[in-house]
Amino acid sequence: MSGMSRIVKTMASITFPLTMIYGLYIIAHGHLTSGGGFQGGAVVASSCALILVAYGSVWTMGKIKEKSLSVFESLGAIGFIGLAFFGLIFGANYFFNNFLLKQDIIPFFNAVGTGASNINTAGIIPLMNFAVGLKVIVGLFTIVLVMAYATTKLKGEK
Amino acid sequence: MSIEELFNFLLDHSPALIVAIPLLGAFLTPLVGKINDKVRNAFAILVVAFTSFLVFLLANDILTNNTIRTYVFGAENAGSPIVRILFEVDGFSAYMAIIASILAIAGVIYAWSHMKEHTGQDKFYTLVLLMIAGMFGMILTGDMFNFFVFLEITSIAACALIAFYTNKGKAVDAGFKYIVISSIGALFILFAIGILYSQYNALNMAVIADSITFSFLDKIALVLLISGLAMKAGIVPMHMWLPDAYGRAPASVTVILIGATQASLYGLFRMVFSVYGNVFSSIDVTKDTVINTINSVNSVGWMLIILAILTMLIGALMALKQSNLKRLIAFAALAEVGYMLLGVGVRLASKVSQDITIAGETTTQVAFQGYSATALTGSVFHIMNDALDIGLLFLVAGAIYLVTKETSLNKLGGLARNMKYTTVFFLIGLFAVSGMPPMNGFASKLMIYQSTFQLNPIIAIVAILCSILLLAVFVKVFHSAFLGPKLPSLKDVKEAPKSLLIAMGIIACIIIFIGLFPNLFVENIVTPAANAIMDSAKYITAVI
Amino acid sequence: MLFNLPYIAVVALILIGLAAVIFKRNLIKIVIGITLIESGVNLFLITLAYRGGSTAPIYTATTTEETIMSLPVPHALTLTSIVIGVAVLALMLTLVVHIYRHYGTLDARKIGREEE
Amino acid sequence: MSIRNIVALAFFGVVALFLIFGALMTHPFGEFDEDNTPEMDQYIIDNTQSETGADNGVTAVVFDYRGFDTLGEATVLFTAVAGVIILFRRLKK
Repeated sequence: MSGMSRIVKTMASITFPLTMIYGLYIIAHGHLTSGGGFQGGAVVASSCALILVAYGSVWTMGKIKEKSLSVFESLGAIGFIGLAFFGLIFGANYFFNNFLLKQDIIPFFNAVGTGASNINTAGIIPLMNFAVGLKVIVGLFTIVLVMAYATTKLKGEK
Repeated sequence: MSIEELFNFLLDHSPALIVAIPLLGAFLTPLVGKINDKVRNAFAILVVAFTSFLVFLLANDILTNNTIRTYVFGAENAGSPIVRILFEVDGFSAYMAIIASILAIAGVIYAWSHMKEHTGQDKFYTLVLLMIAGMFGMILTGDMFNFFVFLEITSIAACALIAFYTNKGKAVDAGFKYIVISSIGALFILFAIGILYSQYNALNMAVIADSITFSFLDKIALVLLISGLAMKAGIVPMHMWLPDAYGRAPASVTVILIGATQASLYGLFRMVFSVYGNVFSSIDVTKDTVINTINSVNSVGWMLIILAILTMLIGALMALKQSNLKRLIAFAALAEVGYMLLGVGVRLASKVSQDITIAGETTTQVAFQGYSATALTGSVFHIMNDALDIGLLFLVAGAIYLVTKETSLNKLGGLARNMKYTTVFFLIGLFAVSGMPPMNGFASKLMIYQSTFQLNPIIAIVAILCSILLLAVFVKVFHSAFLGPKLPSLKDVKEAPKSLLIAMGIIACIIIFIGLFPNLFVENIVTPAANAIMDSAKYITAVI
Repeated sequence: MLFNLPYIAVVALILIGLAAVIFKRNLIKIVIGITLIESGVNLFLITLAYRGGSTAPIYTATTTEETIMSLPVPHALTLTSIVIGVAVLALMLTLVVHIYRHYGTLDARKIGREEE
Repeated sequence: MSIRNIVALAFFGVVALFLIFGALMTHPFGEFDEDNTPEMDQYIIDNTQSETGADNGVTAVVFDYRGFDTLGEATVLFTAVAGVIILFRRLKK
């Protein structure tokens, strides 16, 4: 897929940051409002896919390789399962334990929500939202990028 | 922390760790792969070996003490209506986990040399580890929806691995068939889970089993569950993916794929005997559902028997006319699935209600015929035998393909001269799969024949006939591939690489061990597993 | 039976999808059929969440004692099921691309029939 | 009409019958009576704030009560990415 016209490219560059911020907002407020890591990640990934469509897969592949994307995805997944493993060591010693909640040693996300939209609540849930968000952004974008690039007819190819 | 404390810690958390460690390994593999190929292969083997160690720790505890272990994710207890996901490991789960771990470790060791020439090995090992994790998840979980999620992990990873040889059209076609059938099966299962959730507002297997009333919606859910899992296990009307997938996948994947298929079969056992245990395995007359449903239990049993007979016949007959070695073994594998299903069918078909007069008072009694326990035990035992025998044969076929680049039987011959160890392993697999007396396959098939004969002699005769057919098929293969004059095109054939021999050796040793001491094995491992699956009340009370 | 209309819609979606999978020969149509079945199942799960007059299960400043909330578990199940659906779809389309490259056709009757 | 079509039609008909009966017999849309109270979900709604600290009940289920499902779900996506990459790999080194 080669790139589209200049108008599309310009509009995509303008829309890209807006969509991305919206998606990141959904990820960050996953434990307070509707949404979460998956939903926000899908929004951000769609903004990345917009860039891919506007500029073409060859250009995008030149900017970012799927190998480095794959590393990011692994990092997101390791962050998620790592948080689950931490539950074994801290807190009540159970896999997937919400060990950050209701303690005073680490002053992050330790409060209990009261419906007042306090972002500093819910223990490991916001952190897991971020890990899953990273994973979903990179994962969906990688799928779209690899499929687009592999089905592109390069120059000199039949 | 002393050694003993560490062991206890590992044992307490082993149900979670058995799934989590392969997952973590899979996530780390792309990063480890950046270092070096050998480091990555060793890392994968290490992860699987540690998981197997945990499995044996857990299985040892459960099978010797005959207990059920539960593990709740996230908190000490699951809450008063059970809201959290919990893993419930009984004897049967532990038994299946042992099988899965043997197959997994053989497959990963085998892949070291078998996959050497190919690109994309980082992702290959990632997917293999994911498939192993999914298999263990299916086996250990005690939650319906969690079962579905792991089923999907297994089938997606398996699909990508079946189509690994993307330069061959048939491999891609096999992968597509597999993903279509398995995703439709999985969606059936999900729909059934939705029906059960709408009725009982629960997702935990034990909770659903406790409150099941066998209403009309429950029957629909049962049919959907059985058909979905039968699709995934390759039982006859939906068997066409199985020979293709087994035959086209790399041999190291096929071994693990056998484990995945049997995990689906495990799901079938679990749904029928535990989730619907109040209907199918309870003999408690005070539960008024039991008496009324004996007819439907028997008809489900006969339905499964018919499917099993068809599976065996089609598998054995189709194996006769194959000229491709791997496809031939795949059809034999299909036939073996039939034997396992036959035991379940016989168990259900033999449930009776009888009026007994004791001291002038007539009471109604619900019971299973005495032979049905033998049938189920044989069926459970056969799961392990089939996994080992068919796995070994596939590994041999993969080794032959690796050194000769030939799959067609017409182009093979005289391999026994150059591939001595492989020949021995093939002979072991041949005798085992066709149920010859000194090997493990004989013991389990004998149990199935005995019990089936008491239910209906004709079925038993058909089953024996299929077994003889399989023997004939494999003797033909042995003759044409290993004996005879050396073909000129195969002059430079060497023995298979060491890692392949090690993997085949592990499985062959276990086969011979079971064949030599079947009673020891049946008493200590198989009988506790079969008793666990038959005792649905214990499964329920372990949670509630 | 008007009150069960959502379930009728679910069954209609599933049956349309199943018909496409069973009777169509084009691989892309089979893929679409599976996606339809999946949408039907997702719709079924999410209809189970509804309670008459309920709001989303989120505590806000306006939540009072009397607020009825819809059931949260089916939401989570549907979310999981949707993500799984995306994964399956991606893999199926990848395989369809490969099949088209090998055989030059998407007709299910013409693929996988060559001699080796 | 070939045998395959007849079998397919029969299969389709059976599934259709089952599903339609299932749809007609599910509890009425949005109504819960005494024998059909959603205990598990009510427990989650009542305790999401005190047990997990999250205001959003769905997120509490997704990441806390049924967190292991979400791990599986993330793994499914990871698997799909790995699968797509492995199927579109370069075949020659």
